[in-house]
Amino acid sequence: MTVRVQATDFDLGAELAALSKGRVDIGAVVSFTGLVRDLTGDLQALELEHYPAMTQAALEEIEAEAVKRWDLDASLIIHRYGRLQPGAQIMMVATASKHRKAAFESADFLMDFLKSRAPFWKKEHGLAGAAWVDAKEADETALKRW
Amino acid sequence: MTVRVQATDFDLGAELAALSKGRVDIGAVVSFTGLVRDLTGDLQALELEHYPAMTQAALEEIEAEAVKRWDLDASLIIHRYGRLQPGAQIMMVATASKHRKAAFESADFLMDFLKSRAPFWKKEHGLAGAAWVDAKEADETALKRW
Amino acid sequence: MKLDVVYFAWVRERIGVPREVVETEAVNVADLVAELCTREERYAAAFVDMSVVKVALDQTLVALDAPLADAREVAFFPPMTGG
Amino acid sequence: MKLDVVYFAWVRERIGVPREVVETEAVNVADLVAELCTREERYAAAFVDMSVVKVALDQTLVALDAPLADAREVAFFPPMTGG
Repeated sequence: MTVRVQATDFDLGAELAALSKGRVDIGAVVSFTGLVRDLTGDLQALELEHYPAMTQAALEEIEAEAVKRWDLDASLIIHRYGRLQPGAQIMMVATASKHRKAAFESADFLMDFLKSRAPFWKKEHGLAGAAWVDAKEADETALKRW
Repeated sequence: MTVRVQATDFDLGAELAALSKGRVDIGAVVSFTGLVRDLTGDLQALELEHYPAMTQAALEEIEAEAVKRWDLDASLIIHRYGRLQPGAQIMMVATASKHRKAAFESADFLMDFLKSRAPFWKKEHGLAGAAWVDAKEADETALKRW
Repeated sequence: MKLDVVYFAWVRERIGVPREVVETEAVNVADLVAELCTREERYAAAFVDMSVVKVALDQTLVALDAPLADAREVAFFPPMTGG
Repeated sequence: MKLDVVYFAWVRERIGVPREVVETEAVNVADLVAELCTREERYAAAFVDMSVVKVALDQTLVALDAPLADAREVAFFPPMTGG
């Protein structure tokens, strides 16, 4: 059960390998990776601001809630901040369980809560200027599923 | 959109990196990895038998159905056969999309159909003998979700 | 009619061979199963409960009453357990 | 009472500083917001629609009517957009 907030990139493969390394009790690992999209071709950078004093604790709280609801053998959340290029990795979550349903549901849950409860804000720097990304109503609604 | 059936192991990190490499249209990548469990401590090997003439086509059909139902930018299924050790990787699926819901749902869908529609059979070789793994009623029921 | 018949997992183990050519006049899968069961005990042992045996004709899953028609390969196996 | 007040994203940009110390007698968050809005136009600009501003007291999300009580740090920011 690990949470890391960092400016630097992460090695997804190494993180997933470490999650189940040397263990024979894990049957299923689910990972989600969020990447910087540039659908219009004019994005120069995505800036991620966060609330340092709150971020780690907020992510740990979300992770603790997942551990309470599902039988997880391991979990990991990594979220970056700072200025990221198109195509770059923004964040990842991974969950490991004996059963695939628990791994899938808990990763989906972590993402839903992370989206609307972890103090990160995205600003898109494009050729024509910069704009803060608006929160989606659907993101808040998604929390009601759980 | 790739399907591979192989005896050899695969490099999960390299496969996931290749899926989104050089692209800026992918916002979300979900992966599932299945590992050989040994919950009782007496598993010596897991043997995976398959129906070579059917396997590739069956997996491609499941993948094609996912591509039809969700807006996917990339997908990958790798499934191993042969004799595997506890802790070894059995298979993986990965889906990439602009949106996280599509990536999560399609990966979940691929796993549900792969479990009950791809011609693989598991045999557990333990200290006390060998036994075929029984299909779970829940696996067949899971297909009705979609 | 000559059919390639293939078996997997415990169905294969009960019948004792992974593959064989069967000469039959059966018109559908159920007829073929019934005919094989009368031939030898090992077939009866494999097909004693057809609710746990799946069938594919030319690598496509079919129901027990599927006509053999022009099928070239019939496969019998337990419910899949991959993933 | 002295409060550390922090701002993020466009709330920070409208107010012009990331952090400041505010001397106030406000008893809850809504009172503090109203008080700041009367002080300077930039606060009024940031807090014009409180339905899109979230509040945390000592790093915990709270509602607008939460009492300031013994809080040491108040944070104002837009709905989160991480992930």
